[in-house]
Amino acid sequence: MIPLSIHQVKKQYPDGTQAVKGVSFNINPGEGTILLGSNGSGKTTLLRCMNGLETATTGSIYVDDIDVVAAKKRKDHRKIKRVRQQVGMVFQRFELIGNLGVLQNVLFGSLGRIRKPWEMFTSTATKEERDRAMECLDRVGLSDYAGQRARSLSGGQQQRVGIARMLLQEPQIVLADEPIASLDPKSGREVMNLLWEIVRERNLTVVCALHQLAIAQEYGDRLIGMRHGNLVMDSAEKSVSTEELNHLYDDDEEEEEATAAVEAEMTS
Amino acid sequence: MIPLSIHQVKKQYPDGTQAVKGVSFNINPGEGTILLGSNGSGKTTLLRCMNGLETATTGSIYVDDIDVVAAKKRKDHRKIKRVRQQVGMVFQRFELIGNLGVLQNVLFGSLGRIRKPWEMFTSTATKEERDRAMECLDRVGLSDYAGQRARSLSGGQQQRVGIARMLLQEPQIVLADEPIASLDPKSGREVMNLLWEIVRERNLTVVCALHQLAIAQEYGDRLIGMRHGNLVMDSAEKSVSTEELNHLYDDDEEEEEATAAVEAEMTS
Amino acid sequence: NGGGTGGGEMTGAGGACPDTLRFADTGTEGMEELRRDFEEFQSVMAEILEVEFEFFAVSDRTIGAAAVDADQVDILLAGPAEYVAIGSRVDINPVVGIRRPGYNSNIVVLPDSDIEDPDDLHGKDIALKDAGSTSGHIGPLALIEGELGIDPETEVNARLLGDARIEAFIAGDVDAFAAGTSDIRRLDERYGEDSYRMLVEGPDLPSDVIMTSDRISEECNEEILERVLDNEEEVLDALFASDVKYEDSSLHSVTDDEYDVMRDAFRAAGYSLEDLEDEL
Amino acid sequence: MISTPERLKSKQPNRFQMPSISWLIVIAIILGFFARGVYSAEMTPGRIIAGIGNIGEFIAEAVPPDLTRFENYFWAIVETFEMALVGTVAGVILSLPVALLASDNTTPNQVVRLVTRNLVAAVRTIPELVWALIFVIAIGLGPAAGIFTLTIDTIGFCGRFFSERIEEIPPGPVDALRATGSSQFGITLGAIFPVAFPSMVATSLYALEKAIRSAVILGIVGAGGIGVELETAMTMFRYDEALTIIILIWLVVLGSEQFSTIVRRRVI
Amino acid sequence: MISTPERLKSKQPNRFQMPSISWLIVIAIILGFFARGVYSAEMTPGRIIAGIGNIGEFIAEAVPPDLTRFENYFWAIVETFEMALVGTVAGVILSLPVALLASDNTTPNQVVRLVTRNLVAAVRTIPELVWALIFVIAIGLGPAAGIFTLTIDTIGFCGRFFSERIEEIPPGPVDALRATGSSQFGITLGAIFPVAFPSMVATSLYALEKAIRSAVILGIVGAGGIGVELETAMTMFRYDEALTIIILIWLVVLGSEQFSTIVRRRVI
Ligand SMILES: Nc1ncnc2c1ncn2[C@@H]1O[C@H](COP(=O)(O)OP(=O)(O)OP(=O)(O)O)[C@@H](O)[C@H]1O
Ligand SMILES: Nc1ncnc2c1ncn2[C@@H]1O[C@H](COP(=O)(O)OP(=O)(O)OP(=O)(O)O)[C@@H](O)[C@H]1O
Ligand SMILES: [Mg+2]
Ligand SMILES: [Mg+2]
Repeated sequence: MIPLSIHQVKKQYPDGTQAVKGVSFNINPGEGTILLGSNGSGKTTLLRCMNGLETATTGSIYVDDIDVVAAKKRKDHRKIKRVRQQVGMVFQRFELIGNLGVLQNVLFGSLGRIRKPWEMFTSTATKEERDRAMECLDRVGLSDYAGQRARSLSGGQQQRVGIARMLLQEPQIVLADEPIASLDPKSGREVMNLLWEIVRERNLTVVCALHQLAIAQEYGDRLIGMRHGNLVMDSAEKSVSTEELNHLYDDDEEEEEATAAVEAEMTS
Repeated sequence: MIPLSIHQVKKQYPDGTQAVKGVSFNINPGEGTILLGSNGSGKTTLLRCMNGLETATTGSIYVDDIDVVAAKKRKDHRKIKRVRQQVGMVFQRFELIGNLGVLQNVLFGSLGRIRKPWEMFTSTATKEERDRAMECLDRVGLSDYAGQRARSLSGGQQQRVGIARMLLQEPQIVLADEPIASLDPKSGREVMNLLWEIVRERNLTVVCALHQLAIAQEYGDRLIGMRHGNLVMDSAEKSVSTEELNHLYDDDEEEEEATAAVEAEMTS
Repeated sequence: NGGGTGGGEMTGAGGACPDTLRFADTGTEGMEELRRDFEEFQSVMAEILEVEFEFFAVSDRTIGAAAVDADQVDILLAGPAEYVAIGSRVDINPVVGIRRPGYNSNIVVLPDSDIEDPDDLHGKDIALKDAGSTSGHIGPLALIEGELGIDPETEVNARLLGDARIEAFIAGDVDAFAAGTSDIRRLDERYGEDSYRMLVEGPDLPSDVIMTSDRISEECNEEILERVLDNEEEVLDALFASDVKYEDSSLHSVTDDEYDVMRDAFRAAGYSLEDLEDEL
Repeated sequence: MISTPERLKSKQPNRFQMPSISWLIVIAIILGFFARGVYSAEMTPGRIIAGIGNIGEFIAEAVPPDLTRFENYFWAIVETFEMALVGTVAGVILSLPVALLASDNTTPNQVVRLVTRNLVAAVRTIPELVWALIFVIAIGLGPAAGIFTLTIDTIGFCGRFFSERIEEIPPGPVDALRATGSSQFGITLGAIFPVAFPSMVATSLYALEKAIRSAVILGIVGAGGIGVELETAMTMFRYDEALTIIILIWLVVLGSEQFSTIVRRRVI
Repeated sequence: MISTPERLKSKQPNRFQMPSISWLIVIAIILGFFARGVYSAEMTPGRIIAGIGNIGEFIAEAVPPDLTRFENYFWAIVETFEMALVGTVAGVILSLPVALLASDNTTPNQVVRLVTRNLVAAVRTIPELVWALIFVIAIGLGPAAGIFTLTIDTIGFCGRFFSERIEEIPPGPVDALRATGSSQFGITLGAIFPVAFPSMVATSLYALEKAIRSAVILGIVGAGGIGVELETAMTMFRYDEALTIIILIWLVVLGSEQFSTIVRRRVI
C-alpha cells in the first residue's frame, strides 16, 4: 500500500566509482517490479540506497512520504527506522549470522517490530512469534532445519533462510537482490510464487533484481533495465520484447551512452 | 588428460548430517560434466570431497592414480597437494580475500605452481605471472578492475574473479560450484563458453554444479543428478529427457527412496 | 665486558683493580631518588678509583644478587638487610660503610589511638613496607620481637602493604605503622608532625654498605676503601646528590660482624638465612 | 579472446606505490628510534653465548619445587582467584557498553567515540598503583579496594580489545539486521555480540588470567593473595618456593585457556 | 501453503536445552567462587559514598602537574620508547610462527599445538622479574636484559592473541588457497595474515604500549627509563610530578592508538 518513488538518484562510492548515475522511476503498490542489468550495473547499490543502507549522493527516494536520502543525510534515525520497518530486504549474499541457529536468524526478521528486547531470542521469544517464524521457515521448505546452525546449511538453504527472515518482517515493500540465484529451479519458482503471492494478497510493492530473463518475463509486471548505472529500459514506458531484453547485456559503449542520453531526456 | 573416478563415496558431517550417501561414477578426460540436484542434495559436499577439502567418510576418489580419500586419511600432505595442483576449483561463495586487490586474488591461483614464495605478491610476482594474471582477468572481462580491492566489487564481479583465479592455476580438472549463479545471462554464457573452450582445447575434465537446466542441457556432455545425497540420474547410463530433468527436483520421498535403491543396485 | 674475568686488565686504582668496575646500586630502600642523579656519583668514583666505572641503578635486590653471582657485577651498594640477604647466597666482601644518623625503625600510631603502650599492640593490625626492606620490614619485626617481646607471626597482624602503607595508616585502616626513618620524614612533610604519635623508637640500624664480589682481590678492596675514605667529602656529596637520605652521613671501614644484629632480625622475622646457606 | 598485452599493460596496477611524504617521515622517525634502541642494547652474539651457561645454576636452585608450604599457597590462590573473578566479571560487564561507544561502527557519534577511546586509554595509562591508592583512600584497605582496581584494569584492557574486535565485524550481517528497522540495541544483541562473542570470551579469560598474575596489587591494598607470596619468595631468594607458586598459577592459566577453547569451540 | 502448527511444533527447537551435568557442576563451582569473592569484599554503599570525598584531596595534590623536570621525563620516555620498540618488534616477529604452531587451523599437528600453547602460557606465567633475572644472569645488567624481557613478555601476549585471532579466521578463503595446492606457507602468507592483519596490528601496538607502561622492568635491570621515574615520583608522594609523567605516557599511548586506527582503516 506504500508507493516508492525514486528521483534522479546518483551514488558515488568513496573510491570514486560511479555506481548509479541518475535514476528515476515510480513504483505503484501491487506492482511486481523486476530489475535487470549486467554485473556491476548498479542494481545492488540502487536497492541498498532505497532502505538507506547506502546514502545516495544526490537525488531523493520517497517511501510513503519520507525521503530516505534526506533522512540519511540529516541522520534522522527515527525516520530511517520507520522506513526500514516497512521495507524488507533479501540480500544477494544472504548475510545470516552463521554461528546462530536457523530459527534465531528468522526471528531477527521481527526485530523492527518487537518492543521488548528480550523477545528477540529463540529461547525467550513469545510463543506466537516462534510459531510465526516456524511458519515462515516452512514456507521456504526448511522447517526441518530449524534447530541447526545457519553456517552448516548449503548455499541455497541459506538463501531461503534469508527469505524467511524477510517474510517474518511482514514488510510493505520488498527489496529482493537476486533472491533465487542459488536456488534450484523448482525452489526458485516456489520462492517467486511465494513473493508474488504476497504481493497480490497484501498489495505490496516488490523490487526484485534478477538475472534469469525467462523468470523475469514470466513474473514481472514491470521490467526495469540498468546499464552502467543508468536506467536504460522500463517496460512501463515502452513494452519490451525478448530481443530487447537480450540486448540489455550487450557491451556496446557508444550505443549505451546514446541510450543514456535519451533516457536522461525522457525522465527529466 | 586426467581421469576422475569416484567410488561409493559417503560423507557424514560431524553433526550427523548425511550429505552424500554413496555415490559412484567415472569421468573421462574432455567430458564436460554437469552436476544437478536440488538445494542441499550434496553437490557442494561431493565437489569438496574431490579435492580433499572435506574428507569423505568412506569410499575412494581417484584423481589420476592417487586416492584422495585415502591420502586425506593418512594425512599424506604431499599427495594431496599434488592432486590439488591439478584440480582447480570455483567456489559457490567466491571466497576471495576481500581486503586484497583483484589482481592479487587472481595471482593466488598460481600458488600451487610457483616455487619461490615471494613471487606470490602483486608487487613481487614475475612479469610473466602478472601478465598471465591480467590475461585471465581479461578473459572474464574484469581487466579494468585489476587495481581495485576485491571487497568493493559487485557479487557477479567477485564470482568472475574467482573464475580468473582458477584459470591462472591451469588445472587438469576443473570443479566449478555454481560458477554462473551470480552472473548476468550474457556473462554466464561467456563463462560457460570459456570453460568448455578450455575443456576442448586442453582436453580437461570438468565437473560443474548448476541450477540452470537450459544451460545444463546445452553444454553438458554428461548430466549427473543428485537427490538427498544419492546419485539418481546419469546421462551416461541412460539418456535424459527434459521431463526427467524437471522431475529431478520433485520432492517425492517414496519415489526417491525407490530410485536410490535402483541406483545403488546399478552402481554396485 | 660480560661473563668472565671481572673486568679485564689490572690497571685500575694504581694497578690493584681491574680497569673496569661494574657497579650496581640495588635501590637500598626501594627506589628512593631519581636514578639519573647517580651520574655524579659515577663520575666521582671513576675519578678517584681511576677505573671505567660502569654504573647500573637496579631497583631489585634479587637482581643485584643474581648479577654478582653470575659475574656480571663487581661492586654493589645496598642497605643492611640486603647485604645480609645477598651475602647469604653470594660470596661478597663488605668494604665501605655509610652510616646514616638516625636510620632506624619506629612504630607509630594515630594521635587519638587508644594504643598507649607497646603491650596494647597485641592482636592489632600493623602496616609494614615490602618484604625484605630493612627499616620497613626486617627492622620492625625484630623490634617487635626483640624489644617488645611480641611474636610477630602470631600475636600481631603484620601486613605488607608496600606503597599503600602511609595512606592506609592515615586513613585509619591499620592500628599501627612500622615506619622507617624516611617514612617518618614523609609523614612530617605531608601530614605534619601532629599526624602521628611515636609509640616505640627503635635503635639505630647498621650502615649501608659498599661491597665487592669475591672475585675482586683483597688489594683492590683495600685500595677502594683507602681512596674512598680519602675523598670522603666528595663521595658523600655525590651520594647526597643522588638521594637526600644520605644527608649528614659518614663513611667508615666496615666488617661483617656489624651485621650480626641484622641476621638476628631476619631470624626474628621468621626468615632463617642459614637454610639458604645450607642449600648453597 | 586472444590477449593484447599492450592494452592490458596500461590497466595493470603498478608494482609499487610510492608512500606519501608524511608516511615516509613517520617511517624514518620510527626506524631512527629503533636503531637507537638496538644500539643502546650493545648486543653482541658473543655476550649472549657466554651468558647462557650461567642460567643452569639458577634453574638448579629452583628445581625441585619446595612443596612444604603448598597448602598455604593453594588457599592463597583460591582467594586470589575469587577476587580476580569478581573484579574481572565486573570489568567485562562495564567494558561492553564502553566498547560499543568507542567503536567506529556502533558509536552514536564520532565525538562520543573519541572521548570514550581517550578515556579508556587514560584509564590504562594511570598505573595500577595509583588506582589502588585511590580506592584505599576512598574505601579503605581490603579486598574491595583490590577488586575495584582489578575492575578498572579490566576496563582498560577489555574496553580496547572489545572495541577493536567490534570494528572488525564484517558489515553484512549487521546491515541485514539494520534493514529490518531494528533499534541499535537489537542490532548489537543480534549481530554484534554473537559475531564478536568468541573473541570476547578469549579476551575476558585473558583478563582474568592477567588479574590473577598481577595480583600483587591485592597485597598492596592489604587483601593478601598469591601475589604477595610470590614476591616474598622472590625477594627472599626462595626460588624453589617461587617455582611452586608459579606452577600453581600456571595450572590456573592453563585451566582458563582450556575453558576458553571449549567455549569458543561451541560457538565459532 | 496453509501452515499446520501441529506438524511444525514437533520440529520447533526447544526453548532451553538442559546443559550437561558436567557443565552444571563447573558453573556451580564458578558461581561459588564468585559469591565468596563478593562476600569477601564487604562492599556496602555507605562505605563507598563516605570514601568518595577523600579522593578529592588526593587529586588536588596532583593538579596542576609539576613541569619542572619535564625535560628529564621527556628524554626518559624517548629512551623507554626506543627500548620498548626493539623489544616489541622482536617479540611480534617471534610470535608469528609461535601463533601459527599454536592455532587449531594452522598447526601441523595437535601435539605441536598443545605443546606450543602450554609453553606460551608458561612464558606468561613466569613473572617478568624472573625473566629479568634470567637475562641478567645470562648477559648482565643493562638495556639488553630489559629488551629481552620485553620480548619475552610480548611473545606471551601476542603469541596468545595472534593465535586466537587466527582460529577465528573464516575457513572459506583459506580453503580457496588450499584448493590451489599451495604449500602451508603460501596459505599463511596469502589467506591467514592478510585477514588477521588488522587485528595483529592492533595487538602489536597494544604490546608496545604495554611495554612502555610496564617499563619498570627496565629500571629493575638497571636500564633506567620512564618506569623508574614514575615509581620514584609515586613513592616520594610527588603526585604532581607523577601526573606529568602519566600525561606524557598517555600521549604516547594515544599516538600508538591513532597509528593503529590509521593502519587498520587502510586495510579493514
Ligand atoms: N558444514 C556442515 N555441517 C553440517 N551439515 C552440513 C554442512 N555443510 C552442508 N551440510 C548439509 O549437507 C547437506 C548437503 O549440503 P551441500 O552444501 O552439499 O548441498 P548442495 O547440493 O551444494 O546445495 P546448494 O544447491 O544449495 O548449494 C545439506 O543438507 C546441508 O545442510
Ligand atoms: N563498496 C564499494 N566500493 C566501491 N565500489 C563499489 C562498492 N560496491 C560496489 N561497487 C562498484 O559499483 C558498481 C555497481 O555495483 P553493484 O553491486 O551495485 O552491481 P550489481 O548490479 O548489483 O551487480 P551484480 O549483478 O554483479 O550483483 C560495480 O562496478 C562495483 O565494482
Ligand atoms: Mg548485486
Ligand atoms: Mg552448494
